[in-house]
Amino acid sequence: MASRSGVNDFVLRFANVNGTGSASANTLFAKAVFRMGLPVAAKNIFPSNIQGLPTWYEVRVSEKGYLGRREGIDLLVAVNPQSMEKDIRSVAPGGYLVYDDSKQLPPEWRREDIRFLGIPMIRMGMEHFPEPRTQLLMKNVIYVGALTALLDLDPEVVKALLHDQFGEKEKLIAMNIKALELGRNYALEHFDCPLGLRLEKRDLNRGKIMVDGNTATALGALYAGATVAAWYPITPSTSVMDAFAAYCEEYRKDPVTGKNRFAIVQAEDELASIGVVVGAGWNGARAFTATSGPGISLMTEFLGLAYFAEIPAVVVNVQRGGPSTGMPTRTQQADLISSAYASHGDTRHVLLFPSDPGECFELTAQAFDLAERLQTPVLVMTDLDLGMNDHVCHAFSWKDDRSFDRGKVLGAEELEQLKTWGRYLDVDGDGITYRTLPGTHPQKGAFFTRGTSKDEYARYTEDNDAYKRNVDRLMVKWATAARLVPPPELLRCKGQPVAGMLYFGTTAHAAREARDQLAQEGIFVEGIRIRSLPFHEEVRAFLDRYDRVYVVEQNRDAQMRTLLIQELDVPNHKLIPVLHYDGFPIPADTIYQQIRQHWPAAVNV
Amino acid sequence: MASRSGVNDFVLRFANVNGTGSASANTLFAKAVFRMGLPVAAKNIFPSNIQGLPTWYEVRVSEKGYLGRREGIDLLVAVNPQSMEKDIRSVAPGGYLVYDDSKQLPPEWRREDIRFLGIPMIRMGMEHFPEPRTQLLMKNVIYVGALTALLDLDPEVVKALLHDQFGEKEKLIAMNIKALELGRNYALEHFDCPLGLRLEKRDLNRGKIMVDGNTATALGALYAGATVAAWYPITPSTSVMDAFAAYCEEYRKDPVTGKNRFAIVQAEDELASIGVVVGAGWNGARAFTATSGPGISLMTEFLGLAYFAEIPAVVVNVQRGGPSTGMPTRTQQADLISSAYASHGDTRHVLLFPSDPGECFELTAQAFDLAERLQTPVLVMTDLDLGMNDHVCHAFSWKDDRSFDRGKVLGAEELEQLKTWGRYLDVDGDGITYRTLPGTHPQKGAFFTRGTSKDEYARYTEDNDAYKRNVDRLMVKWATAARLVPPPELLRCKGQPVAGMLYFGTTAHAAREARDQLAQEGIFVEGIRIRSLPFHEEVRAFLDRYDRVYVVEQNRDAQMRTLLIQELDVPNHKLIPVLHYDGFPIPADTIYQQIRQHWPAAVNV
Amino acid sequence: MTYLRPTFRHPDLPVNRLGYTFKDYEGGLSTLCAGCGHDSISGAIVQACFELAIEPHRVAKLSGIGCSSKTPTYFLSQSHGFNTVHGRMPSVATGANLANRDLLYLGVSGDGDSASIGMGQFVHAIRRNLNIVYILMNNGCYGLTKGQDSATADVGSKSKSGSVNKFATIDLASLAIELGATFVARSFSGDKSQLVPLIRAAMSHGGFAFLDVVSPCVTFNNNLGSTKSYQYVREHNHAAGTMDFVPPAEEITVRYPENTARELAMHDGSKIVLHKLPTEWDPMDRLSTMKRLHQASMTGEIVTGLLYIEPDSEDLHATLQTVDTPLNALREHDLCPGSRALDEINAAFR
Amino acid sequence: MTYLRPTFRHPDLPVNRLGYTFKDYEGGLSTLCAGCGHDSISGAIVQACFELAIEPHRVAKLSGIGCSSKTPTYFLSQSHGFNTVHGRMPSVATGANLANRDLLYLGVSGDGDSASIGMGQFVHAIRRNLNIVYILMNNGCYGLTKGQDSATADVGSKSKSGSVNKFATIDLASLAIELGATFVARSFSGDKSQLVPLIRAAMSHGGFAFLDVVSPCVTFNNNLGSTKSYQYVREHNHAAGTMDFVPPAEEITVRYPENTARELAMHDGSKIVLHKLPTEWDPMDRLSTMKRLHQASMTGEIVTGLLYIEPDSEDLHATLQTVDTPLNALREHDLCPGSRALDEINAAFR
Ligand SMILES: Cc1ncc(C[n+]2csc(CCOP(=O)(O)OP(=O)(O)O)c2C)c(N)n1
Ligand SMILES: Cc1ncc(C[n+]2csc(CCOP(=O)(O)OP(=O)(O)O)c2C)c(N)n1
Ligand code: SF4
Ligand code: SF4
Ligand SMILES: [Mg+2]
Ligand SMILES: [Mg+2]
Repeated sequence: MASRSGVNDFVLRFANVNGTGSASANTLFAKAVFRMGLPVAAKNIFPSNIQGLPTWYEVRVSEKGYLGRREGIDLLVAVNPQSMEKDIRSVAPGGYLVYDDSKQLPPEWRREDIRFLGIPMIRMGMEHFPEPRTQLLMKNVIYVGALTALLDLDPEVVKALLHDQFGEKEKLIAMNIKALELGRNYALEHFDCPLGLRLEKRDLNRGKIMVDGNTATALGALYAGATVAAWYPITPSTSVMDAFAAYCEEYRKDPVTGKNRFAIVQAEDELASIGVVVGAGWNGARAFTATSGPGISLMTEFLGLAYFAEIPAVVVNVQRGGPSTGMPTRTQQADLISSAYASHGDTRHVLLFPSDPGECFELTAQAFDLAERLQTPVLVMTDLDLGMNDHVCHAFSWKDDRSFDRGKVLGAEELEQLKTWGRYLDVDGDGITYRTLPGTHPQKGAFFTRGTSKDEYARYTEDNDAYKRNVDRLMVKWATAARLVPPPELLRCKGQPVAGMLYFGTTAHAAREARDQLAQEGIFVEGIRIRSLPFHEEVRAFLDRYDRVYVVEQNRDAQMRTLLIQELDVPNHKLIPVLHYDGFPIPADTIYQQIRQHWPAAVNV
Repeated sequence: MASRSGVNDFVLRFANVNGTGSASANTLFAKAVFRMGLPVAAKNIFPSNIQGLPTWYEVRVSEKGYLGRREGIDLLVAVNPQSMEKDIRSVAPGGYLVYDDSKQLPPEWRREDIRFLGIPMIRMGMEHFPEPRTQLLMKNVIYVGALTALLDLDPEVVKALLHDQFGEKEKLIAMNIKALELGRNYALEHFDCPLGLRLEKRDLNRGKIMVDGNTATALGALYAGATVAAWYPITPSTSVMDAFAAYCEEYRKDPVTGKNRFAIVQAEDELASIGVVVGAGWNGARAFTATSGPGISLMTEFLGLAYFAEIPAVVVNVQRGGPSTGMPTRTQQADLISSAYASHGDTRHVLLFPSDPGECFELTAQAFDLAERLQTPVLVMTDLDLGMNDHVCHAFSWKDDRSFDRGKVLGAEELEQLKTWGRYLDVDGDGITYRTLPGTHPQKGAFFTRGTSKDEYARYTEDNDAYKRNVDRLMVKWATAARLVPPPELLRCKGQPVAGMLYFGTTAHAAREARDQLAQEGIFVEGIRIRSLPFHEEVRAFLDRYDRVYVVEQNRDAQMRTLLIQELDVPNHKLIPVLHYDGFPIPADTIYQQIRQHWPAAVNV
Repeated sequence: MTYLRPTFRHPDLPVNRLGYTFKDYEGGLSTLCAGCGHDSISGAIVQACFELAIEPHRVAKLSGIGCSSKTPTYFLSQSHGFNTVHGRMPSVATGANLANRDLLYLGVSGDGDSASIGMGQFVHAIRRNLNIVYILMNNGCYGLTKGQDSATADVGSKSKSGSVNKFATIDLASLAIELGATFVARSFSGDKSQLVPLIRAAMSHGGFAFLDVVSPCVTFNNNLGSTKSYQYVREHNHAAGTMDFVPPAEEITVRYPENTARELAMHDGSKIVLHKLPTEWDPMDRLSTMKRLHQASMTGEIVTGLLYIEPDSEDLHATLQTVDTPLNALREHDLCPGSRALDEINAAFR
Repeated sequence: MTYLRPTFRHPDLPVNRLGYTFKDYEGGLSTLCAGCGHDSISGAIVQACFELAIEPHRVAKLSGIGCSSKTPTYFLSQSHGFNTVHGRMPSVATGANLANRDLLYLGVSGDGDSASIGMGQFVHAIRRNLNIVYILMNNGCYGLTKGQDSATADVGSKSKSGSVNKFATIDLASLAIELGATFVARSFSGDKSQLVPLIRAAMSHGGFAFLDVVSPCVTFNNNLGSTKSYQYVREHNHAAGTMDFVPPAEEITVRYPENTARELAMHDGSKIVLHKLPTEWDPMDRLSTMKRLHQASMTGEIVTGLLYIEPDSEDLHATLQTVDTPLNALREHDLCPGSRALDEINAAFR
């Protein structure tokens, strides 16, 4: 069988044991590819424990910029004996296996259709480094070294990265470079380098960065002026707060006193986290929390309060595999309904759907504006794939004259001038009413906030008409929200489109690739990437254009489709679900296959 | 203006202060009407506090059996000075006001279009009874006495009721009868009795009882063999557990030891309540909790666990006005989505919708069978109107040979015989797998229950295929559920139906009345009363029959309509929302008006 | 329905240091049952605020859900109030406090609200030493849901419905001390002369100030056999931790005999004078108080007064080292690092 | 992925009274970090069950979420287990226990699981005196979410990431005693000789038996500066509440000198022999223990051993007066009042 070949277009997988320092070596590899100017995507597939179980790291290089997940592994670096047998089976025919041959492989694991490239990584590590911990770590760098030769990964780029990473720590740098050279030389000596698969420099990453979504989300909150954050640890959202805390330490100290212009509370649970956010929002600070599915479930009651009492709150939901504790280290987009309609009674929450770290930054920042403008919770819906993996995206940008939209808040002077004021009086007709903050004015503007029914003047009432006026106004506000949220992004196609494809969040890359695959067979599909609930007017216009719209989502129950029907009342028969929900990021092929089957008559080019 | 008149067809309202004993006098009145063989509906409209605020009690008498709420008050009994002015305004033109004229009414409250019937109730109470507390209570009985004369309510029936109520307490009976006579005589002396509105005996309540839904629900749990109950007080569900506890005390004591064949725990909150239920269900006891909206929100995480770990649980959700704390003493059907899809991830729960106390009894009992058969949570969805008000319905019945369906539980002997067994292995192809209870067998059948992903043998796994197999099987189980749930009830019409009308729960009475109103104008509408989610096959057939189906529900967001579209994928354009959500029970007229407007061309008979 | 009191103001009403009259501290008409202990506590709050000359609008009132939690509508109508969700007031108060350290936070809760559904938040607010006056209106039952036993009901206490509580009581004051609360007092709604100074002292405390106020529920738990009835509490009240509160402006006019009084300086310059120390316990010694409370619980005594105090405790803001300016007053230039910094940040991701 | 141990059984393995070997009490292979304290506690549980000759299938294992809460998969594979949701194991255990009073309930939790999110349920399980052995694997951090401080971390304790905990610790043992728990012990995962008898005693207790076991997290909280590291605990462990556990079958073979030992009869006929009482505290006197614990917390000592016991406490079933037959074994005729009764009931609604 012919070996796989190709320049700048392959999938590589590292099979390691977690807790052995492999993550940094693998990232080193991916980052080096990025610095070679190539589009690259990296996905960490890790178990829900701390140490000693199999973990994988998948890198896709795609000059065309297809950065969704692709099935079929072209080259696998196997250093975990625990999973080796299964790992070997996972390589695509014609692919390569780079493995640790310090110990011999059982003959029955051999395959004829892939190439075995044995490197005694562990042995080399033991020979060249004294300490056991270093030996463990350096074997990872050894395989990166081998890959520089096997794939034409520029060793100078890797070295530069090591310098950037370790800075002044010369010893560490030297040790890593030694390991790198060991691996590289071993490969050059023992194999025909490079393999058929290889890398060539390009200049496709100009203006781009490579970063994980959670860091970007944290930066969004930092730039948007969030001062109060409360959270409870949960995978995969924890690193949002880790990053936020770290950036605050750097950028939010009072230069004179050294004191903090922020307050972060690790709360006792998610009910308390959202409680803190609601309290701070009520009192005029920008506040947020980050969590994942189980946390959202626990925040349900408070989200209802914030909706009905009209209090700004930002919640980042880094979705993971559900239901229940589910698959905590896998990805899904399955909290749409539970987030959109969180809480009993007629409640609706604003959702935002970033699709890459750049948007995590931007939409998180916008979430604070929206929450204060609309006086309601805004949920930033990312997922494990986006939040915890590094993605290539446009560099973050911020206009220095950008100001925060604090919404309709009356100050002391404005209160002085007002004759009448009602906390829930819709003077502007947009459903958004004027609020006041505690402590503003000695005589004016005090009111009582509650989760019960009230009249326009915030007085408790059980009057049925007053109740109805109030909840009807909330629907007016919802309509206003639809005008304020970020518009969708269209993905045009070259030919005359025969159908639409709707998607959101991390599905973006796979959707683009699938569109191109379909186009090659003459099936032209226009894409629309949703960025919010309520849906922007353009979404309706898009849906109206097509008889069939494929709704692509990473959950079992077609939850986005439900939201589309519920909110826009589009004919449901034209919304065709395209679903993927096994916990891995959606591959382009899944979308392609599911759409393709609807077009049996299409010309196969 | 002509006064309102009519036999056995009017609406009467009592306006009282809460905490003054008016409830029992008002119930006495309604119950007496019931014993006169007349269909009667009583609705208590009370504030969310304990004492001193206005409270109303509405009684509708309808020989035709229209027992939904009807607007337009024909006769108002006003004894609350606080709300008197507004109460007077609320009487329909031509109606009557029976009021306490111990103090004179301000002249500006007078109306020309209604008849004022002043009775010095408080003064009479003070004159004839020594103690202040008795005076307060007896003024209520005095107005009931007056009504016996004014409306031809049979005084002997009332007296019999007093005897039944007070049993051996002769003094109490005498006192009440004295008050009754006082009122009756005063009316006979001062007014032309009876008024145009009056009652005549019929025999329309054969085989019927008059009871509140919460009591019936409690009886359902008692008969179904619930042994573990955990709850946290919340209006309007509290009386479910009060009644359950009282019946257990009576019917569930071990005759020999006097010990309890039940365990009721007032938990520290709703999270704990559902936790207890899940634990007991896991361990093979029939267990349930009762709550309302805020409680459901708090139970969200646990409901997801029970769904995914497949544990039987019964939850009674007595819905009240939402969102948030909302209107705790008003009624709505607004927890449909939050209950059906409670929890993050792809979750779905079985819902049952009783429409009268008889069904509260029957469906609650069935809920336990379904929960154990399906190994999943079942939510019995009632509401404040059904749960806390007295309704006329068929007497409860129970077949003595009826046995509990405990579902697929393997005992020690069955385990002995099985070669292989997997907790989540779908051997029957219905998506329901066999479970075992702790302590069953020394070597066989032990397994680990968890909310994370697992394989067929209950082993923890992060394998994507195993995950998918499992959640796909849950959808097979969902389909099985659709075959096991109670079928809908059809409401045929005399003419050729032009449209369908779908409703559920407490809307039933108003729907029937609206159908008849529409039929009178030549608009024939067939009704279907849903009794469950997932929807029974017959629901789909019904929806297929019509181009337009009016979906009548007591919430703002047309939540049932969303469920119908999501679950059955019926074309959404044909489902036309008919909504009512001001916190009062839906009146027939609301339905009639909203449907009527779609038929401008209909013949007006 | 909220009934606002008529705003007519008599010109001769006495005013406090800041010129506010008593009426300026009142709220809407109460909708609680006539005689409810909670109303007396509201009254005591009004009086304490009047006496301390607090600016009403600089107070934020927060509560959970329950009859007790309704009271914030019935006092200080010039203050913002927030009736949150059941049992979760502490977290909302924490957020509010973090947003603006400059207001006085007054939390009101019930025994159901705090000892059952709210236990977790109660414990953790203490652990963080949140700067709040936390008033627990303790009637041993769930008033608003019609009288079920709460977790502070005593074993054997009988409610109006006749049911006898079978579970051990949770003594929240004792628990708070065990958890390291820095100000713990117990009082009785019927004893304003004790309650008002305690509230004033609590308001001067710079941390979590817990007041467990026994407050009979006349409708559901004021019967014979109840240990939270007016009668029972009056008979068993052992008002021992007596003290005077002396605001900064006032001089101590009375001199106390040596060894029977002790002065504590508070955060804001006011003073607490403790009496009768030797015969009871030492309110600055956690263990001595706990011992006293445990003894009392054996005998059915209700020990009231200032139970424990740590006058110079550090509150959450101190722990988190937040700036002096309220966080909600910081603006773009204080908070947003700007585009230059973002360039650096971007560079790290290249 | 669960790795089941090979089931091969050596014929010469020692067996206990019921004929079970040690292996019969083991579970799947642990996936915790090598050296994690939790694994040692699992080992101690296995040993205690083996020694007590408990029938494995008569045990129900319940836990919350966390590294600690994973351990029930790693012992007693012949027992049913339930890994519930984070912090809510106590309520699930309560339901399970009510359904079948005849099993032995073993609850496992972590300090994050119990002291933070689970605080409310922990407190109320104690209040109900639920009959359960509640083992807290206390590492002062959130292991599974990578090492954040938990509420049991000591002030000033440093984690591997270098962060220093700024909040007061919650001592769950002390709290449990304050709340009236009927069996409270503290131990150390590294001290099996102390831990195993404590677990055996706990299993014989007829009520809430709480074991706070310090259990270092080698990955995130075993560094210098941490007060939950192996080294720190070894250096500060003050094993004082020493005792022997004597099951009913065994005779007390050793005689103790007068006044240094005390025998307590347990529910199931076994005995606990307490040593060294005079010099430390009296484990039957709540206050003496609390005093000792508070003193220790000042000095950084970790006092381990049996801290408090109330041997003849009444559990929840006694309080609720449930029948002796497990509720889950009752059948239709025990439970359903039948149509005759329903006629009566109907009559009341006519
Ligand atoms: C989540 C939730 N559960 C239950 C309730 C119902 N509820 C309202 S008040 C209350 C108890 C109040 O008791 P307590 O705090 O002691 O206040 P009191 O009325 O006795 O002053 C309960 C259970 C609720 N509002 N929210
Ligand atoms: C509702 C919810 N919130 C957060 C989490 C994430 N989580 C998993 S384990 C854990 C903490 C575990 O700490 P601890 O109980 O001390 O156990 P350890 O790992 O230290 O043994 C958390 C916060 C979760 N599973 N569920
Ligand atoms: S029910 Fe009790 S607590 Fe509530 S207002 Fe009435 S007396 Fe007060
Ligand atoms: S992370 Fe810590 S607690 Fe978790 S398994 Fe590893 S050592 Fe144990
Ligand atoms: Mg109370
Ligand atoms: Mg821990």
